[in-house]
Amino acid sequence: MTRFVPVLSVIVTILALWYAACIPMNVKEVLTQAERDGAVINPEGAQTRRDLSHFGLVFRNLDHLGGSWSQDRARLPAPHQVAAELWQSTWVEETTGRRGIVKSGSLSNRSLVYHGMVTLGATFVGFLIGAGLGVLLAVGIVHSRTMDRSVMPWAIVSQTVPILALAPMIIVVLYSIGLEGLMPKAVISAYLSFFPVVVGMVKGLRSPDAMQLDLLRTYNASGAETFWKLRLPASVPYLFASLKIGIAASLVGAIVGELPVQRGGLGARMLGGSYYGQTEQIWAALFVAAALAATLVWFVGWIERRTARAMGARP
Amino acid sequence: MKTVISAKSLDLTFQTNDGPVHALKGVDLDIHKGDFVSFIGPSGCGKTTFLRCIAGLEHPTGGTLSVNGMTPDEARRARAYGYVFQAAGLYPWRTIGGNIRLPLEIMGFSKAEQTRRVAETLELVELAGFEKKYPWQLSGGMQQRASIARALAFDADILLMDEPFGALDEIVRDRLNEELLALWRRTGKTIAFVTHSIPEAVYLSTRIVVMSPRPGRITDVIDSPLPAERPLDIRDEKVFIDIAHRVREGLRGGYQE
Amino acid sequence: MKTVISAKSLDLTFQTNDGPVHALKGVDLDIHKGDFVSFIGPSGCGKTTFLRCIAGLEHPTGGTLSVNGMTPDEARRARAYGYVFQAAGLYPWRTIGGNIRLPLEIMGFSKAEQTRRVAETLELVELAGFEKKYPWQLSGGMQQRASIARALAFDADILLMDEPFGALDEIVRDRLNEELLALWRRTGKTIAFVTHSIPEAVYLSTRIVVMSPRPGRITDVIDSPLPAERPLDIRDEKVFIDIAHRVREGLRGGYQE
Amino acid sequence: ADDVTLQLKWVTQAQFAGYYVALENGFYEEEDLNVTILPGGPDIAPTQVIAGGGADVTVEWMPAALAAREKGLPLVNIAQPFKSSGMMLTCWKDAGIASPEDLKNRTLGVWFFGNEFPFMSWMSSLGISTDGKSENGVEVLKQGFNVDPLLQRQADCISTMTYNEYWQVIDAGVSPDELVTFKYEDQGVATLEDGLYVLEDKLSDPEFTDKMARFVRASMKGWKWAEENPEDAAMIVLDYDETGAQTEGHQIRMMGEIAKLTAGSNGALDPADYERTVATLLAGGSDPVITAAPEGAWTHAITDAALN
Amino acid sequence: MMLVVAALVVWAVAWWINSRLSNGPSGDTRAVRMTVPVLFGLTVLAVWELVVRGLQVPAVILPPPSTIFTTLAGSIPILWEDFVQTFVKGALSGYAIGCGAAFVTAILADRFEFLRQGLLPVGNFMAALPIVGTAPILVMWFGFDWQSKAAVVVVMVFFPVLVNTVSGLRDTGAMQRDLMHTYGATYWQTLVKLRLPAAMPFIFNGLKIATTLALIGAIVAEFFGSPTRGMGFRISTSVGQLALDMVWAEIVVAALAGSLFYGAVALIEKAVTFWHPSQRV
Ligand SMILES: Nc1ncnc2c1ncn2[C@@H]1O[C@H](COP(=O)(O)OP(=O)(O)OP(=O)(O)O)[C@@H](O)[C@H]1O
Ligand SMILES: Nc1ncnc2c1ncn2[C@@H]1O[C@H](COP(=O)(O)OP(=O)(O)OP(=O)(O)O)[C@@H](O)[C@H]1O
Ligand SMILES: Cc1ncc(C[n+]2csc(CCO)c2C)c(N)n1
Ligand SMILES: [Mg+2]
Ligand SMILES: [Mg+2]
Repeated sequence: MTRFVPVLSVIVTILALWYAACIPMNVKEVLTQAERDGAVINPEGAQTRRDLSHFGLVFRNLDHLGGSWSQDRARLPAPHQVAAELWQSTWVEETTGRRGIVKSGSLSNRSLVYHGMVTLGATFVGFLIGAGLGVLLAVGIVHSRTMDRSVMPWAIVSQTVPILALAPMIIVVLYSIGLEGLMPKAVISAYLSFFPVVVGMVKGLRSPDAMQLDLLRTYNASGAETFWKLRLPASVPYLFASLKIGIAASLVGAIVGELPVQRGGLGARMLGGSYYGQTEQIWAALFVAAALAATLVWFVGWIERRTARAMGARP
Repeated sequence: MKTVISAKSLDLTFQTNDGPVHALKGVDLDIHKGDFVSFIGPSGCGKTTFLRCIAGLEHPTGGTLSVNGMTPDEARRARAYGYVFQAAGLYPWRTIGGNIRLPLEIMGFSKAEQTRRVAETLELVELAGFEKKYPWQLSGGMQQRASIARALAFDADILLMDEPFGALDEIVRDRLNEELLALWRRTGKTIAFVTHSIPEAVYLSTRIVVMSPRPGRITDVIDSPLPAERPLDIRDEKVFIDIAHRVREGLRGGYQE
Repeated sequence: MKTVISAKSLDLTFQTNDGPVHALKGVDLDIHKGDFVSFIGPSGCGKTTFLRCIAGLEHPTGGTLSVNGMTPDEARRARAYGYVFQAAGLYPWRTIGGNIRLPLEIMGFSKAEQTRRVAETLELVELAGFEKKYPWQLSGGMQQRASIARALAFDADILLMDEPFGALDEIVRDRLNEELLALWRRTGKTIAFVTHSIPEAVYLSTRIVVMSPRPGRITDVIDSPLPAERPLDIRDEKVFIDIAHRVREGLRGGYQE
Repeated sequence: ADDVTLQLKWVTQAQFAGYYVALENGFYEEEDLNVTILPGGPDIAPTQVIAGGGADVTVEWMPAALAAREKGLPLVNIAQPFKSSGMMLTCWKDAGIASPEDLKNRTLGVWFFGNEFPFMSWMSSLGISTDGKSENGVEVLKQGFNVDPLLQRQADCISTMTYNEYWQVIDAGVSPDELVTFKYEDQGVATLEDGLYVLEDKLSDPEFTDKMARFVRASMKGWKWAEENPEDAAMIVLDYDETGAQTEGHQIRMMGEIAKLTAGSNGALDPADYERTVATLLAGGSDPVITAAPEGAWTHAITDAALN
Repeated sequence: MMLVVAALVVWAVAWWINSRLSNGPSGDTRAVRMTVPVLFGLTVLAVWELVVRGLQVPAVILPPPSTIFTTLAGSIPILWEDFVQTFVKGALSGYAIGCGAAFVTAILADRFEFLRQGLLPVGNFMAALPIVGTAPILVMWFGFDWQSKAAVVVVMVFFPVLVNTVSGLRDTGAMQRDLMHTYGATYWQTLVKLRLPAAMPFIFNGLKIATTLALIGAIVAEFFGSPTRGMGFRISTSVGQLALDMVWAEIVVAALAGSLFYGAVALIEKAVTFWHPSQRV
């Protein structure tokens, strides 16, 4: 609660800056529109204004800036335009839209609720695959020197491959083995999330100190017992820290996977917005994505707290 | 008296980047059944290393070492001893009871037997009622007692203790020393105990082994004339102070060479 | 004799989630110039808190406290004292010399003066030649000496030391105790020293302050009849043992209440 | 029923109305076909999908298909529902552009990803280099997915389709007389657009050719239905659009424009159009799209079977 | 089929050699530490080559490594031009600006408690933004050339570096801060002499994460509009032309550049945080 005031002030400041920024950002289109409507703009003609500075134009035409916050295809839509779009494409669309859940019984493909669910599905599947793979790989790396030596460096290199740029190709390759729909997105999502999990889990499985390991040796415990009774529980905090990074990465992967295949999801929505110059739509989808990411991370954190409590951690 | 641990000209050399480190050199020592032997010596003189050799956690590079007539590794596999480390080192995700149960699970005791032994050892270290608590809910001294309970639970004849009370304050330490002595008298276990504190060594032991470093070796072995029954006040008595003096001289000798 | 530190019915209460903690309650104490005062008491009795109050790192909630006739905060800003913490706490990215130079840089000594003082204090703590080494290249004892040198470098009249030798082994501790005493005799500084060890307190101090917890208060102040010149062997003498006994009784009293 | 997977060149929109109409109205079902339509999107190469076996038949532009053929992927045109090209270059009039000659020393937005071939051919036929602004050259931008570069004047001209991007410019408040357009058809460099392509080796399988014949027949029935009922066709497309990004007005208008391009095609490829496309592509100057006239890049076998 | 079997055999043999090497007596020497991953990489390439040829995977789906290397060697000038455009102009400049801005912001947030309490939650929320979504917007704002790529990189690297730096600056022990307090040190003295050095391991953690993000960001941004050069442009255009060998050649360059970039930052880290236990083995 003590954070409330600072957070609020920062948000208010950002909003104020945002409104202010709309004016120079949109000035050229606003003036062109005003000119089409008959106003006299200084200097005349969009072509002559092309290379002039935005601020210069603002100060020369202070009387004609009325449209700055209500442009149709704004370079930077005003906050309330984005808010209106958010409201429109969630509540209003679902309650009153022709395809909304109220009229059609299923979520509307024009609503961010629907697209959020689509993305979420791919995120979850990708995350499960990625995290599972990450954990398995980590177990292998911790238990086999050969794997540690040979796989670990390449796991790092794998992250420098611009997978996001390859998404369309990967999708096509997966088509060729009969995977389409959710799976290609999930694969990209898994690729992005496995690495943080491997790194965190390797760290975690190696976190027991020599003394804790020696203790089990004095009991003559087997490798499996050491794993289940010591390494695994000790790795839990590390695991959750990396799962949080991993699930956020999964979401990015799912969204990227949705860009090339225009079949729904927040990624498709963002691209659709870009395709038709509807910047509010991009911004609205972006905010939903960020909120989704925050929720997912919070959710993992919630499970973490539950697990920690079950494992007797200090509250 | 039966010899439980027997070391003959034991050597141990670590190969490090800066060349070999002679952690132990020509160590000869016999520990008999029911002995309470303390090891004292400056940092790095090989006390821990010697204990780890006995426990089969480190392998000597020369000489012979037998535990109950077996090699240390065989003894480890036969679960011949309990080991108490300097820090309590309880697993934070297990309750006190769960921590004590850990070796029992690994050694395959039955569920009923586990429960019985946990209750019993908790009683022994005066922690009955704390079974369901987590380590952080206990004070440092109580945690240390729990870690001793963990080493006692499977009732090995030998207890190896590496500075178990190093992290505690003097008063708590005094209390635990008293309790450890009582336990030892009651159970007749053989105990090898590493410490940095001269009064602690003198107060607890039937024999005090003074070591010196570079290379780690035994410089003095002092048999204590103190009776088995030792109130804490014994530390202000002449005989106690004399032994302490001798230990201190031995230690200083080790440093000056 | 001039009173350097003067506490009158000092109170300090921490507000915590579990309610208030009375770390200090009604503490009265005068420390004179050239005194070597040790504070001893069970864990949590407020020793550290008292030292921190003197250093202006903690603010009393009641009573008055003056250092050199100023408030502790003014004294801190006048750089009236050097503080030595329990752990050496050297900055790992600075060499030993660089660590000792740190307070000098902050207090704006000239480059030449810095160099002179670093060399001088290194000499004083017998670390000459280690100026260019990094902390991890030194043993624990050497690090602790470097941290003392750091507190000495700017030559404050008062030294506040919070269990500076807590982490060291007995022998090294003995040596550092001897050296600290010699330094104190040579410089005539006023020293406030927190420890857990009864022999250490008795060996070093002109006065021993015994404290007890919940709420933290002074239960006994013992003036030491020992001479300023104290060989280590003095610890085996009757008068030493008597004082130690009195301290131990005082401590035990604090626990039992 | 026989399974057929169709890969589209771009997202679900009225450009592909014929196929969606055939699906929705059961024309495919009547032919005992079970058709799956995979929408495309930015950076999905239909040729790559079909090469990997992810689709049986794909909608592709002929330049890209012929280029793929030269790369060793033997695509064959089995039907050509689009008779004319809808591609054009849209420019600002106030930038001083009136004729193709005025393009020199300008910045032009071009679609890449296999769609740049007609543009490159055109430039080389005009003798304009594409290596940067100069007396006799243009600066080429890889244009994104929208018309912003023109609206914000980052480019003087951009590529548009008569049925889509052009109208987005208009919808942004620009009046048609602020713009100058160069249709590739009018410049004599038009290349064939949306045709149906399959892999050559599959055509030796009579079962497959029969399936394709039925597919083409049903698809053309869909196209003709769409031409006659543009509004209903647009609504069908809207129903299949999973992204919810398309709007009614835009799709109805697009259907109207598309109808102009499909008019005059019964589905069979006109060899004259094919020859003209090849000639345009071969004229690509120093860096031609294809280096030799392809052999067997089209067949009438399917349309003959379908239309008789 | 023979080739596929050969691939399996190669894999098994190489794995056997690697386990012998790394578990053998000289398993800890520098030479073995280098050899094992290299051998593993070569094995992967060999298996790839054999499987692609054995199963006759079309070259427009996955070309064999041999083809990729031929193309790579034959297209050095193009690859270099693309590398300069995307990496040097886009990624590096964006990286420098983004990390610099994050650093300054972190200091400000650290200086003013109010700012930190307000900025960090909002910052965490912003960091959760899938930055790829901002690429079309930034291309619209900053034009088609490298500036917009740099802008995407700035946005991508800003938050990881900010969050790491802020937590690094707060990581000093209470005792170390008390020490400075007893010297009566000013805020800036404490910052320069204690908190910045102590924060270095954290800061470098952020800087290392940012290296991979920078390259990816610059490449992805090119998908939303670019001049006719750049690694992202080439990848996308080459896929369209089914020139998969070129695509893979660019990927090799990207991985190489990314790894070297990461390695360079790691080297600087080693030099700057030489004192940290993690660097002392
Ligand atoms: N694994 C190891 N590798 C190399 N040297 C080692 C290893 N373990 C211990 N040593 C060295 O062996 C010597 C003896 O170490 P040991 O831990 O037995 O000393 P100690 O008497 O227990 O000291 P302390 O009182 O500080 O615990 C030391 O010099 C130490 O540095
Ligand atoms: N910042 C704080 N907030 C709340 N309580 C505190 C704080 N600092 C100390 N205390 C409490 O004040 C009491 C005195 O603490 P202090 O550290 O002075 O004890 P001490 O005598 O130095 O103990 P030790 O010997 O363990 O160092 C303890 O009960 C402690 O828990
Ligand atoms: C990345 C990419 N950019 C442009 C096109 C060109 N294109 C081909 S068909 C079509 C639909 C017209 O509205 C468009 C835009 C593409 N296929 N992929
Ligand atoms: Mg030891
Ligand atoms: Mg304290």
